[in-house]
Amino acid sequence: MTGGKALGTFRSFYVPAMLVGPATLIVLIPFIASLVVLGVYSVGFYPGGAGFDLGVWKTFLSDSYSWTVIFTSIRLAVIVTFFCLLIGYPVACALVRLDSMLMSIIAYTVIFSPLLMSVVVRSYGWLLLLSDSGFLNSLLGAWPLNLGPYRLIYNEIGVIIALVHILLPFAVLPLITVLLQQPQQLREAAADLGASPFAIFWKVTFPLSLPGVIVAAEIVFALAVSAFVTPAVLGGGRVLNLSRLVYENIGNIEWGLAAVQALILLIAAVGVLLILERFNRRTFGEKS
Amino acid sequence: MQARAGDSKAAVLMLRMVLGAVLVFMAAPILIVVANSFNSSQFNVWPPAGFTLDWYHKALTMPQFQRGFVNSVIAGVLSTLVVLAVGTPLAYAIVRIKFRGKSLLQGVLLGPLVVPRIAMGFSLFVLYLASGSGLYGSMSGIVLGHALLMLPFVVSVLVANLGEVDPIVEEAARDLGAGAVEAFVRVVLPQIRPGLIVAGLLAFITSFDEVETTIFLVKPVVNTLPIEMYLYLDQYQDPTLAALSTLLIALSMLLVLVGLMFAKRGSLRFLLGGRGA
Amino acid sequence: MLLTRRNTLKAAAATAFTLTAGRAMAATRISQFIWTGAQEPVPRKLAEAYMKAHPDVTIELTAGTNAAMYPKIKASLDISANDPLVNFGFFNLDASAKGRTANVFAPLDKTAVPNVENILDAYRQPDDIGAIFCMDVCGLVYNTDKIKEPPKSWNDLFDPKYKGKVALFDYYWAGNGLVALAKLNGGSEDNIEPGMKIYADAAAAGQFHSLYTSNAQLQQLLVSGEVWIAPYFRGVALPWAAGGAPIGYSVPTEGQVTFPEGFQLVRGGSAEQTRISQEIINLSLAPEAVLDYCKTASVLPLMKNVTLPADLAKDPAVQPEALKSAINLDYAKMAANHTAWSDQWNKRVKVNL
Amino acid sequence: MASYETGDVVLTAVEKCFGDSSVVKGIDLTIRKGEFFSLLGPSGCGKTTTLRMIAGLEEPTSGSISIRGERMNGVPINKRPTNLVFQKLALFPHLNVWDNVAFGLKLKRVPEAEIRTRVGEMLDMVRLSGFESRSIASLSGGQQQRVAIARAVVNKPAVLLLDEPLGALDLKLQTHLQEELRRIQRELAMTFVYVTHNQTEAMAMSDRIGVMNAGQLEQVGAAADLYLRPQTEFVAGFVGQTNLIGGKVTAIGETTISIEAFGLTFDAVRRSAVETGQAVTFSLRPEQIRIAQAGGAGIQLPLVDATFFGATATYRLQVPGGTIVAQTQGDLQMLAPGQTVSVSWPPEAVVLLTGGQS
Repeated sequence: MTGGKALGTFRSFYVPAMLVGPATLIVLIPFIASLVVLGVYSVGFYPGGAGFDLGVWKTFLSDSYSWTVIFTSIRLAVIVTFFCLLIGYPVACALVRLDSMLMSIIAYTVIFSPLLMSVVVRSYGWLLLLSDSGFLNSLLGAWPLNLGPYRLIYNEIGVIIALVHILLPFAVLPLITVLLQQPQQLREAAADLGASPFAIFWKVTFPLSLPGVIVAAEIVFALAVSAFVTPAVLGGGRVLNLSRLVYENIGNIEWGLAAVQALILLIAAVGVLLILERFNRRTFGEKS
Repeated sequence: MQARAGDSKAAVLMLRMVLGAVLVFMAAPILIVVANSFNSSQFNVWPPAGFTLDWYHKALTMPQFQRGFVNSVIAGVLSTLVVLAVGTPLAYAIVRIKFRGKSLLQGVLLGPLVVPRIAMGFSLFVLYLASGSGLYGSMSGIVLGHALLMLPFVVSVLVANLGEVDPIVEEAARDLGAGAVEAFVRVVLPQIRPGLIVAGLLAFITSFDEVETTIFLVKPVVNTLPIEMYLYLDQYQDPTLAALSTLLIALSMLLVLVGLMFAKRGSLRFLLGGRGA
Repeated sequence: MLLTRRNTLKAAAATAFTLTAGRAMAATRISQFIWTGAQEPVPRKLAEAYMKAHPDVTIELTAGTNAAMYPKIKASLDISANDPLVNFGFFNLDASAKGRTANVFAPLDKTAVPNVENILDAYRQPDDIGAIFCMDVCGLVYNTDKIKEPPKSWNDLFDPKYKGKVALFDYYWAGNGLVALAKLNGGSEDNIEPGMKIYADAAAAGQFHSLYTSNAQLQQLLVSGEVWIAPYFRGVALPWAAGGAPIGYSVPTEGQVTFPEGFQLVRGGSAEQTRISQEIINLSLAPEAVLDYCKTASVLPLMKNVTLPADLAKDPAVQPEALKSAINLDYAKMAANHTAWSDQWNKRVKVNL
Repeated sequence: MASYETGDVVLTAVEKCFGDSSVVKGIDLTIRKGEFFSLLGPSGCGKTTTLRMIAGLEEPTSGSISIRGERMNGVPINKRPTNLVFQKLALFPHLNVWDNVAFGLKLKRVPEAEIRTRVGEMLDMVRLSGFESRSIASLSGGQQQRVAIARAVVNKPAVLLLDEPLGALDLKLQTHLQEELRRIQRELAMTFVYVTHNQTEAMAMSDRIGVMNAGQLEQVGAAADLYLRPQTEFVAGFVGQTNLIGGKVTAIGETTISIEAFGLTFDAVRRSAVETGQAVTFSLRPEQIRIAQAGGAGIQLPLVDATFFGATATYRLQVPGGTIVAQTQGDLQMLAPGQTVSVSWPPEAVVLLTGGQS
């Protein structure tokens, strides 16, 4: 009875309108308008276009190659999301346990530094590291290992490595937030009740952090599924995703096709995100 | 390491090892770029052929990089301010108020994250021209475009933070005589400061690294630094950009250090883990 | 001046104002599109000289690539036919052909641009839509450490001894040899199949290391020794070699692929803009300007009145026989087929890599 | 309508609905100036909602609320002469003790010097001098509680509203703070409206208590009134322990009436109009029942069980179709279950319940 209805008196039309209005006006309306542009372009309404025509949609969707690309985009994003969470979770756990200021600064700076480096330059860092004659392979190839060289780049592996690298900070951030919010007493209580550290993690820490895991998954997935530069530079032509096709078709002045592909990417990604969101709600109840 | 309740020694040791390995992974491509920035070969020969500071000289003296840097700072600061100014009330409405169309709004908010940036750039370009607004090739146009791309991040960070602020403290402030806005400013804003800092940093960095959308929106006078870097790389492949990136990283670290010196210890402990009590 | 917060804000506001309101200020504003990098200095020099001589004219130079700029120009003309993004600029024959079909470019007036008369007849454009005054050529670029004997034929790309050591440019038909190979094997711009089959089979056999999409990527691949050989432009490879990279350029015996480039006048400008644009194009076509440009950009002049300097004249790539046997592509047909080819390329070459 | 003389806080036909559910179903209440008034009731009875309506956190669906003669409907929370001590305290975590307490005064643009004296005095009063610059998180529960009280009281509101502020504290601390609250209220002669579900707490502190049940105000009165003369079954049951007995009026005398229940006759003082044969419910407090060895005065009833608590003892007595509970001072000889005892009570102890629909 307390709390949620705090502003009951002000729950009129005007308050939400005033709060949501500015963002809607200068950000969401342009965004929706640009979706409308994509929408009308995709059905043939653009200067020099043929007028209403669903042909582009039909052709694209009836081509098995299109589906290969759609699935590649989603599969790639799912794999990247999986690894970001797999790595990001223990990293976030370790980060919230750092008590030295100096170590904290170093760790946070290193983890967030990829964001400070232009994507193009960063990709070249990976080329130098992972190519057949690069740093890593020359290390592996040296005595006494004499291994390899392994093909770590110009294929999906390279793209996944580089995407995990750049998207990891986006996974770590929400995870740290939820881990910090967990009341210490809960774990103390569990320990008091005789739970082993392993049991505490699986029965208390992890379930409580799931909302953060899902937010992390959503952000990483969204960014990975629409990634463009990294797959283009490190994929060596082997990683075909929708973003790449959109880029090509804008270059080819195939506005309709580019718009169709952009919208399909949007629909596919929003579909996956809604599934995540539904899962989020079912597990944790309707939020606010 | 600060042990938390229910930690076992083995687990803490393992976490430390994972963190160490991940730090190496995160730093590796960056260190190699930094090392390459001193490479005297103009062809990225690895291992480096010799030591030189020429690329730094070049990076610092090329007029397009200087102008691009200024433009990027202006675009980054303005778009960050805009997105925080409109994103904070939006996040507040999502967390605290029930209104019609809220779930639709939340759905739309995910959009700018997943529409390919290229497509976003193209359709904004069409909009800017078709609306006759003069936004194309203007700083306002870039700021608007960047604000659009950042809004989902900013709102999701702020929603998470606002969710942590007990609405009852706002009632308390109102009860003590504060108006609705005053209560928000005096009680809620100070409590979400870490969120505002994180959201602002993410937004600024997004703007500072944006190429795919921006390239459709710029004219030369407003070219941002990443655009200039992109154009440079198309023609030249020497380590100038490695030097420029190293400078940018050094600059941001400097800013972080300055921030550390001026920030209150308490607020930082919140950001850096282990809630300060 | 004290740098107070108020002042900073004022300055920022002023900047924003001039940036948005700037377009209406000067008497005549010309927007010229140029290529980035080595192609930049000469047009910049010419533009500055022109503005000095004509203080009422402002030339705004936009540097970029055809790939990024052409779609914007086309889209802007579609939206507002009388307010083109650029008034004139530098385009390759590929973009020129696309623009000609899409009615993006306007013919040059011979009386306003008398220097077009000096363009080699073979490269003079019908209706003078564009002044294609220079060209790059495309041959085989290779790592000189790994390949001691310069490659001789386009077919070397498919030599089993280079298996996994060959890279190709993604989609760039002139640059990746696809059309050239089709022509050499009985195909044409109308029948790409003979070339496409060779590429598809080679891709399936693991001949190709990767596809690249920028100069920088190719350079990285070649310098690191990861890739030994690739089809690409002479004008790009020579500066690398000159800078000390272990990279060589070789002329295939079957002939290099020509890649002509030059100016195009974009439709929709005002009469005054058109007049000034043509005046600048004409100045740029003067022999010394052309030679200057060709030297800085490592391309070959296509002008009757320009003679090559002695050092360049010795280059095997520009010998009369080499130019005679050069493979000339029909860029108009290539532009028309581009989307269909991309589709084939994706489905038969890329998925098999 | 309501004037400054008649009451500090006047509620007239106040109703509150959330959607379809009606939480407060028409309350008329006058709270006097300077009194310590408690709203008592089980959780979910609408007492907190009523308090929040007085504070301005909720608007009544219908009816009016006035404070010191001024109608409060539509007046936003920050413009009302009330301050609220929240159940969950709602202290500002980003401010220290001093800034928490000074918050309201700063908002009212009270001069700095005055803020200093008033906050200083207030911290003295709640015995938190020396804690000024401590962070909220570093205080104990009781200390936080006192900050919350100080933060509200320092503004000298006409009415101080308290929403179960002591609920989360341990018993000893509760008792201590109850005394402090009472002391503060007397010292400042301020009107307190206190919401609680704890009848002992309400009885210990309040001048008057309003008992609420299911959205309605069942009875208003001093603690003794409610205890000795409950008007409804709910009040009788909620305020102290009692035997609630249903019966029928068999005879009406001049000053007494007789009621038959369990085949026994209970005499009661005649206070309200009843008719012979009318079905009634009455309350008989356990401690008013006298028990003696069998054969003494009163009716003879078998003892079902006995529990000794030291100072007191509780007995359950068999009546036809049920049991009644009696409580005595624990100075009796052993009475063993199974034994028959003499049971009696004064007629004043039988309180006929007249109010309420139940």
